[in-house]
Order: sequence, then structure tokens, then C-alpha cells
Amino acid sequence: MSLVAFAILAGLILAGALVVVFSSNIVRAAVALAFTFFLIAGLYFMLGSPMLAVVQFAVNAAAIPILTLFIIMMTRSRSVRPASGIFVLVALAVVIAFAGGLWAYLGAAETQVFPVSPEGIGLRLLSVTLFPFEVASVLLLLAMVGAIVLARRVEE
Amino acid sequence: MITLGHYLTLSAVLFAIGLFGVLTKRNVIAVLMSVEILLNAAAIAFAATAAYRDPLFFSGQLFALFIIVVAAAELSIGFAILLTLYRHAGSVSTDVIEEMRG
Amino acid sequence: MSRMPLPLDRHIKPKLVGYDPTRPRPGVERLAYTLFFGSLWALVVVAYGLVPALFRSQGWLDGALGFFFYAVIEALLAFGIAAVVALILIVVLRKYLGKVQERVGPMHYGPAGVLQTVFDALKLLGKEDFAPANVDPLIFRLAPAITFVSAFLMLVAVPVAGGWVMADLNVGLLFIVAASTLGAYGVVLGGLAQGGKWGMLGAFRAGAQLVSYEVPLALALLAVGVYSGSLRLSDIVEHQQGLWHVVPMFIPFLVYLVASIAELKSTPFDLPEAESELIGGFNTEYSGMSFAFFFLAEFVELFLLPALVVVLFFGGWHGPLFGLDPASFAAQALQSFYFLVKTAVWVWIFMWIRATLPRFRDDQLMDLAWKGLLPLALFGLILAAFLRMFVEVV
Amino acid sequence: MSLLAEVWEAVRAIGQGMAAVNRRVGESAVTEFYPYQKPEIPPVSVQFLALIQNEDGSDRCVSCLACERACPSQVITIERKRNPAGKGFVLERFDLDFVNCMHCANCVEVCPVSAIVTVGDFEHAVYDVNMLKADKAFLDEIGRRAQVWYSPKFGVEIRKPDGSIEKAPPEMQPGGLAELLAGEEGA
Repeated sequence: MSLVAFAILAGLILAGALVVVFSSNIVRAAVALAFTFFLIAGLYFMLGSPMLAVVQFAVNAAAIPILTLFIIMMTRSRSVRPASGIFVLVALAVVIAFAGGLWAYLGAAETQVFPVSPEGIGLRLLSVTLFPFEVASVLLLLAMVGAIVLARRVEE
Repeated sequence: MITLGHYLTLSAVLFAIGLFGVLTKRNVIAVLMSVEILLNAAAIAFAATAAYRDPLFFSGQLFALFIIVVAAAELSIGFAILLTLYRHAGSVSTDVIEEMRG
Repeated sequence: MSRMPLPLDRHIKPKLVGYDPTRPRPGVERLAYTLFFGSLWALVVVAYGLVPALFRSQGWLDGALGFFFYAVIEALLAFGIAAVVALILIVVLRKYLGKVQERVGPMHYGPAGVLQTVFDALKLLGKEDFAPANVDPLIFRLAPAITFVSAFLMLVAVPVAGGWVMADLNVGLLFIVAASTLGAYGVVLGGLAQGGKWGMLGAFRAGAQLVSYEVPLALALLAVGVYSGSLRLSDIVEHQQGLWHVVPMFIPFLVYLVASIAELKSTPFDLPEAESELIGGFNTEYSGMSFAFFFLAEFVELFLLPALVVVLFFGGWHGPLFGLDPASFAAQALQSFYFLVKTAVWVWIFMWIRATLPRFRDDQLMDLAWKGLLPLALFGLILAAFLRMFVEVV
Repeated sequence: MSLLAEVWEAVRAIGQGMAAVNRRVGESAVTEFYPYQKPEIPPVSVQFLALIQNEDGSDRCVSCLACERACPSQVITIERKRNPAGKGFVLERFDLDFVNCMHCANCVEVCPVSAIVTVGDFEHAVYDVNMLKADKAFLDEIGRRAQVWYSPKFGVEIRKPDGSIEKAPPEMQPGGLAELLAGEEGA
């Protein structure tokens, strides 16, 4: 039963990702990206971590594609044309990655999922991983300041 | 039953798709979107591994959170650079970046 | 020979259908609003109380099929609640704005105009759902659906009484932030897909406004989460048993109020759909059912954001229970009644603000979000943490 | 300190505005329900043109062509013939094209006998632009229906219930009310 759900979810995720990569209409690609990330949030729910799922939903599925759409509007780009020369290389990379995935499939056969509560993640985040947490917050601040400085129109 | 291998396979295939996008796209916006797919594929792998193998510390899930944070920061900086590029060259194709060399 | 008809044939008066639209009838209006409220309450009692109780008592929830039917019925009922809320709020808002502006509002359909929305809905159903020639049809059709779904998702997480909630998420607060961010999609995509100037400008303004105001909104919600020690909405309501959050959390309350009006795209912040400048902005090219979905979503949000004010700051369903056992059905029905009454008061205040304030300029809008609300929200967050420590110690 | 003062000022202003809005809710509306309730129009206002006939049914118009000449849009067409019974002319045709008429009432100004007048008649919207060409029968009909009309020469006239026409009382005349009031003040 849950395998069927997983199969449907995974199929839709892959379909969305393929649309992102192959669509020539960039607005559709951005919408497909949002759709893919939304479904990945569903995947995190299945992994027993609603906290991660909702953060994925709020940041990756909602905020980032909106930003992308905004940039698409600002730069007035509508269509994407793919490059031609490096398809062989790419196909090779795909095959390698797929083989790696199959190997991972054979190697990992655990079936027991351990759910995680938001409290657990919060406590863990602020105790053991406090240093990375602070680094991440500084990173976000730097990104914010950097983005503002870069995108600001220089006044003559 | 779903095993860890299912998630890892999905993650690998997603990573391959994202890699394909990064390598073949010429529009920088499309490249950044493909990079987002790459990061999410990695986050799925981390979160799945943590959920199956790390019941006490779930470090992988924390790592997935950090990946989301880094992705947001990367994207905001990337778009700011893109906007400057667009103002400078009037286009968002990677060809423009190549021409800026030297 | 003149073809101009003689005046005698010309003074057409529409036939009166059993009532006189020229006569204001406050009694009928009051009765109608009471009936509206009563029907909404009845629907809420059925959706949140009777149907789950029936399924639980019969043991149908154990099987997969029973759970499936339960989910379908609950989804239909939630849609019914959303539709009824929108039908009621549209006519109430139009009547209220009319009264404020010394007009009478809609008067012709139903006694004193109380059935106006039904006829509006019938008209929109009958209209052709027209798409301009150069739009992307997929995106164009997707946008209203996304807008409606985002409003609908928020409805799922709102608790109306003790134990009466459709999905009691343990991350409900974050879920609401996420769902309201999703609403920006519909607006941006709708403006982007139609390819016209008005839609484009509306999409720009909507994107900037909604993303900016999302930040103080989320921080205000987080302050409440920190103070009450849980992200679950029903826990937050339980935490207000003694003292409503509006007293200790007054600063986050103010931030939430302003930011939620901005999320609603209601009048002081209605730049994305400014009718006088942008011809409706993102919904300029929409007609028929697509437009109805935008409209429906707007009015469902006009219900849900005040409902969240009540849940987070005004004690949710708390009220005098007259000695009833809080777990009993009657007590829960009474609690949902309190909740709806408080929500109705807040909806009225939102309408009042909408009727009063003039529109911002867009640089003032951004100034308010980033220079005014964001520091205030951060201050509120720190204050919440200190208050939490104080409460823990005492 | 000035920030606090500004914030206080904003809060006070918003509160004042909202209180003012709330006071409005109880007051009665000023709406007129148009097809059922007609607005009160002063008789001296250029609204619609009509031809007035005498009490015995004869035309007031003496076919002097003054209005035809005065019309800036040239929408009036008059055909006349010699009066077989006596001197003067009789009207054969009086066409007025309301498509191009701009309701300047120059014709009313120049009419020596107050045959063409302005009446407070509305509701002449039609679906077909060709229907806006009026003839004498139409203008006469509007004149017969009118209870009150105005021309500069005779002032406001009213039709009594028995069909007789007479000059309206001075308070209905243009400026009549002002004159009356001035007279009272003088006395």
C-alpha cells in the first residue's frame, strides 16, 4: 500500500523534474519545479519528519520558485534553447548516476522508519549543532546583504 | 515495504536529471533551477538515510535543513548576480558570461 | 416619418417581484445575517462534529475504504464551508461598504438584496470562460486553482473547538505560513500568463508585496509559537486558557494584523489589484469560473485570516461553558459558536479597516514592511522568548 | 521621541478616521432608486427640446426659421408654406436630429414666440442610433406631455390640470426665489 503511494509520488517527482529540464517554456519549468519540490515535501512526510516537510514546503516549494518567477519576469526571458554538443557526456553522467542508484538500492534494505518530532529537531539543532546553526544564520545574513548590494542600482 | 534503497534510487535519478539540466542549459535561470534539483536530491538522500539508520541523532535531517538554508542563500545571491548581468548585457544566456572573459 | 419611439412607450419600470427594493428593511437584513451565521454554524457542527463522531462510533475509520470515504466527505464539507463563507461575506461586505458610503448596496435580488451573491455566482457560471489569444493556457488555468487551493489548505489546519479540527498538525503554525505563501503563486502566475500590461504590473506588485509581508507574518507567528511552547494550533489555543495572548503578545499581534491585511490584498495594501490604476491587476483578463475562483479565494481568506487572529491571540474557542463537560458534544458545539462569533467580530474589523483607509504608495508599502514591521516583529520574538523564560521560572 | 510622536499621530488619525466611518453606518442612505424614484429637476435646465402648441391645438411656431439659422450643429430642418387663410406661414415639417444635437438651447434662446422650449424630460435612450431622428409629431407629443417648461421669452410656464397654459408663479421662475427673498429683506 505505502509502496504504491511511494511509487506514485516518485513517478510524479521524476516527471516534474524532467519537465523542468526539458521544457522549452521557462515559466512552465518554474511551475514544474514548484510542483516537484511540493511532492518532495510529501516524501519527507513519509519519512516521518513533518518539520522537514513543512520547511521544504515553505522555503523550497513556495518561496524559491516565486523568486524564480520574479526573476523570469524581470529579465523578460520566456523560452530556453538547450545546447547540443555535450549530450554524449551528459548521457554518460546519467548512466553512471543511475548505476550508482541501483547499487545503493541493492546495498540498503532497511525497512524501519524512525519518525522525528519537531521538538527533537529543535532541541538537537540548538544543542549539538549549535555552531553550524550560527554559521548558517551568518550565511543567511551575508546572503541578504550581498544580494541587496549586488542588485542595487548604483546611483549616478 | 519501502526500503532505504528506494529513496536512494530516487535521489540518484533526480540527481542525474538535475545534472543533465546543469550541463545542457544555456539560460542561467534554468541552470539555477537545475542546481536546485541537485540540492534537493542530496537532501532526500540525507533525510532518508537519517530516517532509516539514525534514530537517535537524525543528523541527516538536520543536514537536509542546512541544505535548504544554503540553497536559499545560493539562490538569492545567484539571482542578484543574474540581475546585475542582465542590466549589464541585456541577456541571461551563459554565452554572455563567456564573452566577459579577459 | 420619425422612428423615434414616443415617450409613452419608453418609461419602463422593471416589474416588482413581491418586494420593493426602494424600501430599506433593516429587520429583514438582520434576520438574514442571523440565518447566514446559523447556517454556517450548522455546517461547521456537521463537518467537525457529527460526521467524525458518526464514523468513529461505527468503527468505519479502521478500514482503508472507510477512511477514504471519510476523507472524501470531509473534503466536500470543507469545500461547502468555504463556499458558504464566500457567499455570505461577499454580500455582507457589499452591504457594509454601501452603508459606510451612504449607499444601500445591492437591493434587488432577494428581500433587501440578501441573495445577491447567489445570482452573481449563477451569472459567473453562465459566462464564457474566455482566454485571450496569446496566453499560455496551462498556466492561465492553473493560477486560479492554486490561489483557491492555498486558501483551502489554511482552512484545514484551523481548529474551531476542543478536538474539532480537520488536520491537527504538530507543525500547524509553519504549515499556515507555507500555505499562505502558496497564495502568491496564483497571483504571480495569473499576472504572468495573461501577457498584458496590467497583469504584469499586478504580478510584480503582488510578488513583491506578498513575499515582503510574509517575513513579518512568519516572525509574528513564530513569536506566538515561542511563547506558547508549541507549533500545534490547538495547543496554542489551550495555552490561552487563563490569559488571551493579545495581552502578553501585543506587539506580534499588531504585526500580524498589518501583515495579514497585506496578505489579504485588502484596501490599504491593495496595490496588486488596484482597480483605479491596474483594472484589477492580475485578474484583468479572467472571466467566468476562473474569475470566480479568484474571488472565492479572496473571501475565504477574508474569513481565515481573522479566524487565525482569533486562534492565535483571542483565545480561540474559549468562553464560558456554563458547567458543561469540555469533552461533551454540547460543550464543543458551544465552543465552536464562540469561535465563530469572535471570528465574525474580527471579520467586521477587517471590513471596517478596508472601508476606512486609503491606498499606500508602493515605496511606502516596502518601507513599512522592511523598516517598520520587521524590526518590530524581531523585537516581539525576543520579547516572547523572555516572557517564556519568565513564565517557566515562575 | 519624535518617532513616538509620529506613531501616536498615526494611531490617532487612523482612529479618528475609523470612528468617522463607523458613525456613517447608522445614517440613512441618499440613494435614489432610479426607475421607481425620479430625481427632482429644476425647470430651468437644458434637458430636452419640445414644441409647444396653444390650448386650441394650433402650433405656436410661426415658421420664422430663426432656430434653423441659429443652430450651430445644423440639426433643425424646417419646411413651411404660405398660410392660405391669412398672412404668415404654416409649418409643414420640423425635423430635429438628436444624433448631432448638443443641447446648447440656442434655438430656445432665439425663438420669438417660445414655440421650442426645454422640458425636464429624460429617458430618451434608444438602442438604434437611427431612431434618434425626431419629427414634428414626436416633438409635439413631448410638448403635450410636459407639465412645466422654460423659454427665455416667457419664463417658466405650467400646464394646469384643465389644459390651460399660464405663467408659473414667481417662486418657480429663474431667480424668482432669490428675488422674493431679496424683496422680503428689503421690506
